[in-house]
Amino acid sequence: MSLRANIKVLSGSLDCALPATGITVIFGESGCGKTTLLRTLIGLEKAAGSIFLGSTTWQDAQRFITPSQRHIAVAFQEPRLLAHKTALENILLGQQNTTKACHYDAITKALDLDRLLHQKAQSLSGGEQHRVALARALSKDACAVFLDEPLTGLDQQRRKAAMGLIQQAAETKPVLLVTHQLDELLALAQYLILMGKNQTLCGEIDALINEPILTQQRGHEYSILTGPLQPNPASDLHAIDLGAGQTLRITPKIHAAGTDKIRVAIDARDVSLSLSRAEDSSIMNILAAKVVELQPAHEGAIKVTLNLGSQLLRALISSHSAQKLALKPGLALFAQIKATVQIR
Amino acid sequence: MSLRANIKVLSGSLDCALPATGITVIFGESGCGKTTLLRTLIGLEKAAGSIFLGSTTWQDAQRFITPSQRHIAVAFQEPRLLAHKTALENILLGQQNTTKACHYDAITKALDLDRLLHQKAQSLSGGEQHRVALARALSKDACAVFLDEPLTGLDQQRRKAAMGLIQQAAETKPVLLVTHQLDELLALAQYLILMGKNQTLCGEIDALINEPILTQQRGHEYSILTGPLQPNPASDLHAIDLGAGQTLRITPKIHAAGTDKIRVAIDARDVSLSLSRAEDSSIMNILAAKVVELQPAHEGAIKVTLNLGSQLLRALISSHSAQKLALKPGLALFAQIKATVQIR
Amino acid sequence: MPLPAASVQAILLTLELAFISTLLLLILATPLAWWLQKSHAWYARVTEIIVALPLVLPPTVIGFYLLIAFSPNHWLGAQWLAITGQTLAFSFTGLVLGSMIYSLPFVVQPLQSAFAQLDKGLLEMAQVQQLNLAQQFRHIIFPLCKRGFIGAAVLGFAHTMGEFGVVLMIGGNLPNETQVASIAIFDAVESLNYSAAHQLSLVMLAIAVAALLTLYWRKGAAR
Amino acid sequence: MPLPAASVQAILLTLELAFISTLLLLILATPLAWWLQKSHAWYARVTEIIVALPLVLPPTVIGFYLLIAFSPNHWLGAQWLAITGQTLAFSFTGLVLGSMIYSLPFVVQPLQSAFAQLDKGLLEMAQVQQLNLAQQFRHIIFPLCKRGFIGAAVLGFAHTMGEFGVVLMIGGNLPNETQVASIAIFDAVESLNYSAAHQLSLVMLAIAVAALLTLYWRKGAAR
Amino acid sequence: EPLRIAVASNFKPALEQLLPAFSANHPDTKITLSAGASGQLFTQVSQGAPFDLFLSADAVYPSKLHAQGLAFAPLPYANGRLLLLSRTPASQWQGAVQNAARVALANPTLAPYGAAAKSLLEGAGLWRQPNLKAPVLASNIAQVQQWFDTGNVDVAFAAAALFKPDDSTQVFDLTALLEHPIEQHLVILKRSRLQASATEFCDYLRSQPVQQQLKQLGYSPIATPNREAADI
Ligand SMILES: Nc1ncnc2c1ncn2[C@@H]1O[C@H](COP(=O)(O)OP(=O)(O)OP(=O)(O)O)[C@@H](O)[C@H]1O
Ligand SMILES: Nc1ncnc2c1ncn2[C@@H]1O[C@H](COP(=O)(O)OP(=O)(O)OP(=O)(O)O)[C@@H](O)[C@H]1O
Ligand code: MOO
Ligand SMILES: [Mg+2]
Ligand SMILES: [Mg+2]
Repeated sequence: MSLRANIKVLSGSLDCALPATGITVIFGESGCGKTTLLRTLIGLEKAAGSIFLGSTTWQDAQRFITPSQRHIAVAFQEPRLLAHKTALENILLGQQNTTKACHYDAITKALDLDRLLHQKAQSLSGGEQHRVALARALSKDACAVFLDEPLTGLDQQRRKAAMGLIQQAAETKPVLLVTHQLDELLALAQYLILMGKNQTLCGEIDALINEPILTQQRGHEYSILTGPLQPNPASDLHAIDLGAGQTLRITPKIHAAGTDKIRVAIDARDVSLSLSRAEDSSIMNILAAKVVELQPAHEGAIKVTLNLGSQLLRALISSHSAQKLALKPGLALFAQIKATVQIR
Repeated sequence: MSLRANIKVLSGSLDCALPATGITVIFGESGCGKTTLLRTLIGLEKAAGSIFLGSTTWQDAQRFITPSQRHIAVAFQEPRLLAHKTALENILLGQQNTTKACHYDAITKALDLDRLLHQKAQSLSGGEQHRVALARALSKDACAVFLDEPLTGLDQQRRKAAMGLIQQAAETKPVLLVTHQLDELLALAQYLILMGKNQTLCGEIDALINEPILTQQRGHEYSILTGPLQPNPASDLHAIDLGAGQTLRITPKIHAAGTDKIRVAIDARDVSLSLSRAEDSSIMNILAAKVVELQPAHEGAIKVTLNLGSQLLRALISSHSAQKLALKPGLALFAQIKATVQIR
Repeated sequence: MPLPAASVQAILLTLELAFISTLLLLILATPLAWWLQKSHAWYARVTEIIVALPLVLPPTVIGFYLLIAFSPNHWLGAQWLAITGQTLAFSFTGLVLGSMIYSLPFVVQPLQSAFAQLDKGLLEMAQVQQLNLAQQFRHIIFPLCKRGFIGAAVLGFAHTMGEFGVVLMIGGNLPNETQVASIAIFDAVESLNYSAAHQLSLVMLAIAVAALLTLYWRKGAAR
Repeated sequence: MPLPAASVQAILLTLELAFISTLLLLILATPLAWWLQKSHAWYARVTEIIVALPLVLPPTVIGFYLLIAFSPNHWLGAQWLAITGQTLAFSFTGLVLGSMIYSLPFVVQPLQSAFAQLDKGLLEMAQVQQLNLAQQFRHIIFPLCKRGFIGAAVLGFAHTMGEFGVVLMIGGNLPNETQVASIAIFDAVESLNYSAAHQLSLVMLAIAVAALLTLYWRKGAAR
Repeated sequence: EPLRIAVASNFKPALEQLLPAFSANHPDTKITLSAGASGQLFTQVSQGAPFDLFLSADAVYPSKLHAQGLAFAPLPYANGRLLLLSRTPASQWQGAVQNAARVALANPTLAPYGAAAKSLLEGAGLWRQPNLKAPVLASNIAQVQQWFDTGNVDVAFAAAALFKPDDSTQVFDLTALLEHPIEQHLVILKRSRLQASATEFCDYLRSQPVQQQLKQLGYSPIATPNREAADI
């Protein structure tokens, strides 16, 4: 059941058809209208346009069904807990109404809430409150899940656990998530809604990864490499066939069962260039490449576009190094890839 | 005026003397008691012990002065704005009481609040509210500043601007800041208070950078290299003399006027090893080193400790690479440093 | 000195009247206050003014109009007489009706105040969690507006207990029927029976202190 | 038909009494309610009960004890007589005093409720921002508890306007001094002077509607 | 069902004295008393208050009820006595009124004792005189006594029935000065379902022994006791 919306938003209009499963990340600077968009989709805010989930009409010119009829789960930007109730009571709030039994224990365990389940919400710390609110949303039986900055105030370990849970939820239904963190975006997003000052873009992550809205924020670009996974039973290093005889070795984090193709994002800053293949280096991924284009980036840095045969790779190096290596279009060299992020 | 505290906290006791200027970062997992510690220092929570700011007693066995007598600025974990007042009224709240005029305009400009100054606080977005609360704290005339996760909900650009402002504030008075983000910690911290389950540690960042409380969170270690800065007027790449004839080239972000020594943190994952010096590579910092020790880290990774002559450097590489390069203690090789973070 | 039976009767009658009126009022006022708080319609505003009228009208005005409405010459009184064979004036039912009109705004007002202060975010959350109205009331509205409900009940009860003008006009001082404590005390004082007046007053005082102690003890425990 | 001068007097007197009492009560009740809400001392609890007593005591009990206290045989009455040369009973001052005692809990209660619901986080923030008490009141307590203050004023005013029992016992029906509207209407009704009763009641009704319209119109504008 | 008696405030204490003897002979008749100013009780009766018997402080209200068809013929049951009580000594009642800090009387529009006092004051030219302090009006004659007893007024027009003599009070009996004596009448109400009991009670009240007893209770007996009883 995919979510389709065609509605007015702050910066104009949004017309998108989100994937039926998987995570859609809504990204944009503070105050650009992310929460407002989420609230409109939920039905807490009215905006002209239409919204459908699968064959169900949430909103169109004639009809408007209330949030409670949309059968959704939401984690608001603030925790919105009932202060006088315990964490568990907050998590279970309203769950007796749904037909399915609530399986909250795996979720509370993963979010490290077990110790706190019987503590009153008002005595929880800020991060604990956010985790309870997230647990409430994730344990609710719902057709779609909306999470507004669900990982704020969490430390790295809890963040990872929460990301795992969100990915699990996204296996069976669409999940929309607002975040300001690029690492979260890369780790989770399959589909993006990018909200800028004058426009709102949406589409697969591959298509939008180097949109100015994103690159302005992080200051550099990403490349996305894709290819079938070739498992190596002898090691946890598996290979991705990038075509043109090149392979990329990664330790896959997500065992994308069923999908043979895997996608990897590479930060342009994590690519270094070398004229010869360094055989005695600890860098594992060294790929033959040809310079396609050189572009000045911010002060003292040069963006280099490389051709790996059948795919493109971007590198960001100092202009000092570019000079030293005498880079120019057509030059054959080797790209050393320091780090990769597997994306969906 | 340095802040000295000797108080009971959740995990035992804390005895620290914070620097008179500069930023102290309080770090620890969600629910470990960071907010409680901050509230105790502010005087909103009572705990046994004593607290002094310079020669002023904030709390000891006999005395206890109220938060309003402590003459401090605080940004709480939640924005705590007056919903019925405008952003500007919130920022100026109580400032007529202080002798100095309030110079808020530079701060609101940097935090991109100018457009919102006359908007009612209740209609601000989550991140906007946090920024207003931060502006209120930073524009208040105070002897010490306490910031509880001040950068939550901010996008990268605003985060950077806010960090600049916080560093400015720290030039004249002690700033205490709670964060869960390692990049913020590295960029800001001069002094650390690390709160664990069973103990609370405090000290200079160099001494604590590889404490388990920190490394558990990020999964890898840092090295800190230090040396006098040797400016290069011809380029924005300056050199740091690491001793033993080695130099590290960086683009200094913080022009540490007056301090000749500069400190740089290097993520162990950002160090790759090579047996020969790659002269034709875009990697700028290649240092001669000797393997001191090999230790298995998490699955498939090896932690390598290197001697650069007079300083130590840590690298985290795959065990696969370690095998390939036949690493063993005493081996001479080259460390390629991909990224550096200048710290205080 | 044991309390005379008449005094006991008067006190019990007063408590009964205040209890029944307050209970009925809470049942009536809760949805009313909710609707008044939520609705933006003009007729909600008109209703608000009608509900608030007893606030600003002296009880004798209310008593006067009730007396007219209760009289068999008027529709209400005539209907009542036809159905029950009794006049509404000078009956306990009449007093309950009068008390309810008299005390309605004292119950609606604190509830409306409490509802206005309710965190809208939590109600949105409740909607998303698919709580029905009863569950919203039980889990959110009631616990968060508890002080409002206590206030409404206390003020409603107190105002009914203290009701004197209306009772004097439509009650008729009938022992065990409409002679509530306030009237009985007035009567005792008027009959120069100062010891009875003192006694009744002291009993009312004791009941008051006991009631308040219970209330505050519970409130303290809940803190 | 022009209103007789006596009726005009009665109405003006009623409004004056309610206005003065409410004003004094608000000044008195605000710090009192604040203290009652904040303090955990046992004597705060005792005070709380004393303040709440008029809630549960019929006005006639209050009137009775006031009558005794006001008499020159007692300390208060004697002092007053010595100082002013007048008795407290049958004087406007006496009525104001009686009204204040009678209505005190109706003003304290909504304020205390409102203060209890006040966000503690904001008060902490105010402390840190070094707001003094007056500023805290002006910027935080008053705006956030506005509904409580309105409620307190409305209920206090209304309860004083509706005061009848106390006035009946300590008033003495003196035109222009203690003959308030509720008493005048009572007298008119009891002496079967229905047209006078109607007239007075209608004027009170009109004033009530006008007052409420003003109040709600302003509230609507503030929404 | 009790026999509900509406009784003028001045007669309530007396009636309470007389009740035990009646109850001893009529154990089945339970009696409840509702006291108030005569005018107030009259209003309540005409509005449908469920009284069986109305004991007024004058003859006017009962005859009005009779004329309206709400009651049977009125019967006298006592003659009231009006006193002037003064805490400060005075040779004449007018002087006491003139020197008073506060004078109390019952509300003339509701209470016959108040009306009687008012007529005396008017006769003496003392009613609403600008140089005199306005008299305070009690809602019934009992409240006058109470105000006097508590010391809140120093001069009061009171009912003899309610006054207990003491040394510090100077008393003027004004009954003889009244143009219209206070003839207190009662009526049995036609709505009553206990007319037999009510009649029995009337007979008892108007009986010779009771009338003699009334002398000690502050009243003068009626002229022709218990003759018209059969007419009811
Ligand atoms: N009133 C209370 N009663 C019981 N436990 C409390 C109370 N207040 C705080 N705690 C507990 O104390 C611990 C520390 O809370 P604190 O708010 O200081 O955490 P924190 O380190 O700031 O966490 P976070 O990063 O989530 O904000 C938490 O586990 C919290 O549940
Ligand atoms: N009631 C309102 N009146 C006026 N402006 C409003 C109102 N509500 C929201 N806004 C403005 O709309 C913009 C979008 O708000 P929204 O909460 O959607 O932002 P956001 O993208 O979620 O930001 P953040 O990342 O800070 O949470 C903000 O600039 C906000 O000030
Ligand atoms: O007994 Mo009366 O009717 O108060 O004068
Ligand atoms: Mg938002
Ligand atoms: Mg915290």
